Amino acid sequence: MVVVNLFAGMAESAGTRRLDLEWTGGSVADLRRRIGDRIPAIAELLARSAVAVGTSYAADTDHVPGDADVAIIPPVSGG
Amino acid sequence: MVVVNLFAGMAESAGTRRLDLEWTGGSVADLRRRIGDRIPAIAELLARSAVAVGTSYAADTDHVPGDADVAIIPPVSGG
Amino acid sequence: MDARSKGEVSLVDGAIDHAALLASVAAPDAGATVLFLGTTRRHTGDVVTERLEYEAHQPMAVRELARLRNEAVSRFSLAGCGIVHRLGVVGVGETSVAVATAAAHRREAFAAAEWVMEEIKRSVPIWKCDESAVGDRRWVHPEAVFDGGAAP
Amino acid sequence: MDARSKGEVSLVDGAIDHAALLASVAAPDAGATVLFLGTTRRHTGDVVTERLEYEAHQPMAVRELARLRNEAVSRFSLAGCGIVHRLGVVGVGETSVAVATAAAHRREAFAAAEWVMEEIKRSVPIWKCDESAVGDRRWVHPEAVFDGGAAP
Repeated sequence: MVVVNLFAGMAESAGTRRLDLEWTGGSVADLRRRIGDRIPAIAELLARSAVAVGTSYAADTDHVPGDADVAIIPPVSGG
Repeated sequence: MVVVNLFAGMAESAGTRRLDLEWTGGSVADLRRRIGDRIPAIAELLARSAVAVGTSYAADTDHVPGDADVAIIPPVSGG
Repeated sequence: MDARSKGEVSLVDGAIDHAALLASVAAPDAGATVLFLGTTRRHTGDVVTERLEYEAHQPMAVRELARLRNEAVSRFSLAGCGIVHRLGVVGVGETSVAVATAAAHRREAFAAAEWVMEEIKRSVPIWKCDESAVGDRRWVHPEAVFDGGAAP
Repeated sequence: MDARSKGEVSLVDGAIDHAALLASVAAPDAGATVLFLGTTRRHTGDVVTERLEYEAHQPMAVRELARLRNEAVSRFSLAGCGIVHRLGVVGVGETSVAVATAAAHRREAFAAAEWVMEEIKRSVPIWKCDESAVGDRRWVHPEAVFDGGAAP
């Protein structure tokens, strides 16, 4: 199972800060599709977001292990 | 009589912060010559300095009245 | 972190102590110190802001702030650099972010503080929610594509 | 002086209260505040400074600082700008000059503070005397010809 942590407008649109998804491993791109299918309301923002596996940014081709802790990082607005 | 106020390195070189000079009126350029003749030690720095009559900067061709209060403003180094 | 440079990074929940931040970067060979404070402003165009709320991915934000701090120190030869970002609700006139830089000369101190602020806005996983006086809430996710510049 | 902008200029004999200066420029529509502190540094090349001493033509310096402040407010659309310069002896690590600027956006606040510092060093009748650890005293009068830019 992969844990997906959501923040800010993405958590608000999804109505949750955390998604638990059945997952036996796959690419970041695969995981993006799974998340978008599960919560269409965040698909647009997800496409503009970075993905971190653990606390490291990951490319779409990177592998996400079956027990990963993942964070979706939408465009930032601190300062 | 004109009162000439000196500051910083100019006061130190002249050994005084104030010169009283007999003066019946003339240009700033005239006054510069009078000061340089009186205290040759400050002539070089005087040539690189601005002159204020009262508290307003004056050009070499400006008139200095007989009873003026004058300040010599050497290159600044505040900040 | 360069052992010879002063200052740290942190995320805080309450008011930012900018005097302490300034003091933390002081160094005898720093001739110039710059403090930047980003504060919640009332008006942005026609929009009236009542307060902002900030949220972060805290471990990633701290790590990214530390990376920016260290890069600023080496890029601008700083004697000190510190960054504090506040999270939670920040009212109008209150400070959400503070950056202090200390350098031998003022150009480096100014340039470094500006650079750190640009980078914070570009790459640190912190988000703000704009709450208007009429009760609207809007999380801010700028339209520009996230360029992955923050990736290691 | 623009009645809508905040902050003042002053010459002081003791330590500069930079917290008060910052507070004096605070405004609800300022999203960005910059504080610059110029401090006496120990080393300049091989020269070791023990302390600096500052002297001013006080009425002209105050008037020139006020002119710079007002020009900065209009040139950079500032919500506030304040300048304090210390006179007399300033030890290593102590602040001789402080400039605070407040603006809607950070670029203007940074640019204004840098501009004010450039202009102070160029045109305000204040002088420093560098006193080295070995007891030498040297008034600083830069060689560049005084360009009269300060004249009205």
